[in-house]
Amino acid sequence: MASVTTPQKTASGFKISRRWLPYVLSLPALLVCIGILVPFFTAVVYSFQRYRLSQPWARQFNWGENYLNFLYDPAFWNTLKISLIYAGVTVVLELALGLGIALLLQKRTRINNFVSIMLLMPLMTAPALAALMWKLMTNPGFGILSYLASLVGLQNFRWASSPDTALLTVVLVDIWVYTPFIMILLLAGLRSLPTQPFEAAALDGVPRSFVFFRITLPMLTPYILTATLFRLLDSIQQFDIIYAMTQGGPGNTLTVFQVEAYLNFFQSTNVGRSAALMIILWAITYILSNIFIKNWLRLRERARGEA
Amino acid sequence: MKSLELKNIVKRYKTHTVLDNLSLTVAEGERLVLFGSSGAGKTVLLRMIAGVIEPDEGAILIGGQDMRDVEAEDRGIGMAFQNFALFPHMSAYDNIASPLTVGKSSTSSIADGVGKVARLLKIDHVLSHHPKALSNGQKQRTALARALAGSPPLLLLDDPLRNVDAKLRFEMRLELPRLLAAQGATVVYVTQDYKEAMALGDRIAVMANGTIRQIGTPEVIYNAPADIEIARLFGDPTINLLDVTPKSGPDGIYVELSDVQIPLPGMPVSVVGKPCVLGLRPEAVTFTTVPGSIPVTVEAETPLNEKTVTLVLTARKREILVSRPAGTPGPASGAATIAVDGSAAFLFDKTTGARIESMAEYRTNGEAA
Amino acid sequence: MHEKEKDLISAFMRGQVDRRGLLKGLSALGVGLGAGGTLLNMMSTTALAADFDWKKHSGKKLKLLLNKHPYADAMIANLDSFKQLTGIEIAYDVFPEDVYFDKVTAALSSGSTEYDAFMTGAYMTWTYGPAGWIADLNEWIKDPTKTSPQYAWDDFLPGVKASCAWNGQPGGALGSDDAKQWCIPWGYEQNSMTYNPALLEKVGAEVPKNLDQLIETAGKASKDLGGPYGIGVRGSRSWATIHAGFLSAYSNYGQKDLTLSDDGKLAAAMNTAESKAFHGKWVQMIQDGGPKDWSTYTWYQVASDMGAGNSVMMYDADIAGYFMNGGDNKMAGKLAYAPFAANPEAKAPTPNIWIWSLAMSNFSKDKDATWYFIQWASGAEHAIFGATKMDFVNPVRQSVWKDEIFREKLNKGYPGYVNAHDTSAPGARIYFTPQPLFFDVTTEWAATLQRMVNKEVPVDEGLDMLAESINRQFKEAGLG
Amino acid sequence: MESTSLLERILRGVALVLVVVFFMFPILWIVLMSFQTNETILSVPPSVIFSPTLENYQALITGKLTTAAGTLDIAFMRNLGNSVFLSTASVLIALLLGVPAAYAFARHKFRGSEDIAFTLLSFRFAPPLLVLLPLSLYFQKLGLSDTYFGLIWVYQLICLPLILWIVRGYFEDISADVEYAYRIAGHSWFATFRKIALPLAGPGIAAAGLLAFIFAWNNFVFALVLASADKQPVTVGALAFVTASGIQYGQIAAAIVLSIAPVLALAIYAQRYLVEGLSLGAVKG
Repeated sequence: MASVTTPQKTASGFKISRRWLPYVLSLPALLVCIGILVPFFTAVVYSFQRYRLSQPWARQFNWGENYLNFLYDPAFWNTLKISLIYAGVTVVLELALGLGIALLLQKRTRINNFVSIMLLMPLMTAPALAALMWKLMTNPGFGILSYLASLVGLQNFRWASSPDTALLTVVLVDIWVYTPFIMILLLAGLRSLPTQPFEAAALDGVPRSFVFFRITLPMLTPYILTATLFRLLDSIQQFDIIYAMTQGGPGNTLTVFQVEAYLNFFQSTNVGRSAALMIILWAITYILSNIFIKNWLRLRERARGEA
Repeated sequence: MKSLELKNIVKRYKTHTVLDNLSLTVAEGERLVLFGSSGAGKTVLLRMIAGVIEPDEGAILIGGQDMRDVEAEDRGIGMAFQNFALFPHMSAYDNIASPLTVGKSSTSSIADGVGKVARLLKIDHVLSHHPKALSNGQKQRTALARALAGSPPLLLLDDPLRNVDAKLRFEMRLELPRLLAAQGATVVYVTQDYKEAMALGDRIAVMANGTIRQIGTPEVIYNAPADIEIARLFGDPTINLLDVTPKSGPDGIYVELSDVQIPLPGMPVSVVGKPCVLGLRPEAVTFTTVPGSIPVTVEAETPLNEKTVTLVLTARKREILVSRPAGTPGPASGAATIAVDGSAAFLFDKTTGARIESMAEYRTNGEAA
Repeated sequence: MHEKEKDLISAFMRGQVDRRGLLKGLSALGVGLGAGGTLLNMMSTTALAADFDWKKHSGKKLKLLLNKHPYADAMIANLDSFKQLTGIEIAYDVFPEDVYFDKVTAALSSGSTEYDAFMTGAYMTWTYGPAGWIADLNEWIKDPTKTSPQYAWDDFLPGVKASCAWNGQPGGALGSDDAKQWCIPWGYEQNSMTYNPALLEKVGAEVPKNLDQLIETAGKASKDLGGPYGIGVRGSRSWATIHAGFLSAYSNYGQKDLTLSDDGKLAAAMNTAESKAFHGKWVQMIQDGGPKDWSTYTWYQVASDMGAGNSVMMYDADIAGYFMNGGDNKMAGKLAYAPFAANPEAKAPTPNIWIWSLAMSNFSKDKDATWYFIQWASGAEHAIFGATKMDFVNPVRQSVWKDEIFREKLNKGYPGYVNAHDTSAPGARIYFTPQPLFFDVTTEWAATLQRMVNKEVPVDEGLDMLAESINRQFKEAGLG
Repeated sequence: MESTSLLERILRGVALVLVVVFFMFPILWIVLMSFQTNETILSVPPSVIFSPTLENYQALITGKLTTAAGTLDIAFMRNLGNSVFLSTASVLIALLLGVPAAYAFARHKFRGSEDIAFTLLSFRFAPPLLVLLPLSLYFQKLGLSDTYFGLIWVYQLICLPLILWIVRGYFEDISADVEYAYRIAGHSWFATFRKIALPLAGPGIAAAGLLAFIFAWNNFVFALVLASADKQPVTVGALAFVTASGIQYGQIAAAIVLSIAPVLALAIYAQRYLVEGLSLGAVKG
């Protein structure tokens, strides 16, 4: 008979008390992140100061003044409005489009798999570079899209340079870059759904719209929620695409939070206002992510419970 | 083989107490069955012994040695899981070999060890398969083989037959005692199936709500259940439970069913007038034509393999199950009469649920104490 | 080296022979033009070394932060002679212009000691100076032990030099007596007219002489040509949109961006009746004859269109026109230049200027050595090298503009360029009021302009709103 | 689902073609552009007939850019190298730190573990500019400015929470019993982690790593603010073709193509993990 192990003998030299193990394992990651917390608090302090790099002598705590000023600052309300619109529009459109494409590609055929890999290409393109690409394509002189638009009668379609179409244009780029992200999430979701309910429904001759709304959608909810969370939080912080396309213009059409804060810091060197804007943005994302994650954890628990 | 001793184990999850001051001793080489419905705390207890869950209070001693601060890998335990818990990325061979690869065993000695236990469990032909290519039965055997491979002095089996089909369960129920005997290990076996418990256990510990309600040999558990709950858990079909109030007569204590007196020999006088529950195993009820028996109406008849179970209704619409060996005659419908063996009946206190001991038992137990 | 050649070059160094005479003499001696230039460079290096201890900081290392720009390229091409002269090692980082100033701000605001000197514009020093990030260079310029006698600080174009000096008081006049020299001009741009004679001829128009003519010509060109548009100006949401053609024309009407009251308070001045009239015209010009996506236009788009023959005129940096007339541009060699005074009643053009300058980081670990570099890079020798051998236009030294070879090079390939420059030069300076909120004011101004061009807001109303907003910001910042 | 009419199949086909055109056309166009000279690019109307040239790629790879203002040195290949190095190193370190932490969060519900996990995740959603600017000050004081080390640290802001969150989900989905079984068989927690948990979570870890790599690769502002020119990634490097002497459209296009290529190659190589793993992981996480 094989040896009976004794309490003293261990299989490997690695031995950490069970009580401390989780802390030991997570500590390095925590330390790395805590290093990043310090500048975060510094930023909070800045946001309570009148602080312009170009007027160092005037730097002082003004407490909530930066925030209070926002109340009657139309530029701020415009920023808030445009950020929310941008996030809302992109997420809704990308979700609808992503779901549609995922449904098209649901079957595991060779073509579908190939197409789904191809569709990932935009996601591989850095948003800053994607914006550059679209800028080239929408150039009114040699841009292919402008040319195509002129062929269908839109002679003076001005893309990102007109306030009427600037939002549309950056949203288009955002859709181009990020719809594949949602598509791939939902595709995996669809493909991992159990087949029985669908077979049963097909046998019973249940109408397909009913199947879609009563079976597919509910079962896909955790995936949709995850996709929405990731996209919403990224989208409300959009910077690369908008900054590269229009730098927030034309006019104040696209001065979303990060663009406004960036310009505030780098051009106006108004550190206080820039920090206050960021803190507000952070608060919005924190609240949103909290709501989403709580809901989603609950959903997941339920899914596990059923399984 | 090693003895196992649990002393005053307490485990709480948040406010819920899972194990409540539980103590238990398993002798060297003994096969103890932990029996109870799900949620009774069996699995938690087993994992605690294995060392993957820590008790909040109390001590676990294996071979007399306190297991506090002894990690799972050092406890010298073999364990089979209800869900098999096979390593999905390893072949059956590697699964079984896993307890043997600790330390510096040679490849050939590992192969010997695996081969031996695989032959014992008749899975030597599927050793190269990965778990997903195994049938449920093969998985179960692989899991058992893995638990046995290291020849652990203490074997923990967590309801290993739960997830296999009836036929296989039946086979294994016959085969396991032999296997376990061959191992010569101390065994703690968890199950929810009373037949398994009866077939495999030297002793059975019945658990409910984090405590051990009764511990004893299978015969004791069946023939002298500590309370209604245990009586109901053991036996198929389940025991008939009828509300009664014992009375005292010239021939001693009796209860009435449909105005027929059923004597309960040896019952203490103290039960008279107390609301009680009469426990009648279906085998203790027989169809009879003797006058003065209880008139009933046959509601339904269910032939099982080796017996026939009949549901009858008394005049007061009380349901009673009657069991008779298959092939023996009995009414299939209509009116009939039944007789009850009062000496095989249990009497339970309705308020506490505890079985009321007969005078004889009381005396022996009293002496023992 | 032959004695005769040496003598000749020494004579040049002493100022007895002009450059053309020198090269003529050299070629007579059998030295080719290219070799002559190299020789000249070598000799200048030797000559420079003669009167001043250039080797004082030999062995030290400096690092520069540079914008991707022909000036930087020209300097890098000539770095070897600096090393020879001083023995100082130079390392440099070049960043694309899109992100260059953000990088400068990031480096300086963090107090980075990495860079000793960097390229900047005068406007930026209005932030950097008060923030304490850059050194007042007067300390070195005026110290004969640190500045070579050959440096000739007086040689710099006065308007350009003054535009880089500011006393740090919000609204304080540029180049005042108490001004600090925040940076040394290196190369500069006048905003004037570049045009495409062939296209203009097609339209059948003359080069416009004032804004009204420009509006008409540009509008006509856009309409008639069916492809190329009339006039290229910048339009992105940035200070740069205001600073180029726009402010040059605006100033020509005698308008100001801000006013400074006697008690030192700043107030917006762009909502006067004259200003509103001017804005109206400017907006009309863009609507009738500007590029379709004007509001994304930076100097690159304005210039690219010119070079590709997609626009008839541009009212922007003269040097942008210069570059578009060379290289592999479609219109290379086909462009021409003219001075432009927007106001028919104005006597001369008043181009607002952009000055690429060199500034010294206050965090530099060796400022004296850094000054050696700045001194060399802004010195006459390097300016001549850059202007004649590289595309270092426009030089900021009067002596270079007098250089015959340089003038001839320009006159030959760039018709009207020198004339446009010389005509405009007396009025060329920065017309902005220096103050800490420069970028806030100009960015918002550009945004307002965009809204007017897009007809989101009428000109009058837009300017009133702009002035109101700017005044509020001044109050918030304690300046108004 | 099985009975699809002909009409439906046609409609599906058309929809699929439209989708492919919308998402692929820009890439195709940029690839075409990268083989054209500035002159052909700027011709109106745009044309697909041109004689292809390799000079854009040649310029990028040799580092010599010929413009109106003469020949310039460009550091695009260096930018590309930086991107590869920064992204790879950041992801490796994030895996090294994040996977054990994810394991701890998944397996050991210790006091406050949920809160810590959420806080870590919320870093993923913090506006990067918020911390970046004060960070540049601290980096200056700590001597981390303009070091690869400092950059990789900041890149953890992108990589670590992502890996932590996704991989945690994978670990949670491994039955705890499987790990218990291995430990009870006599193996230490570390051996169990190595032999059981890691291989079983493998696809998820690969997917998370891949995703983190993409995000790191696409990053733009971190290096710009914190490092000097010799440490800039391609996203900044591609802007270098906007020069005072004109925009080098052909080279921009070639630069974009070259900067997408490595990630794409990686994605195609690891597509199995990407399509199934990545998406499952994100949901499970």
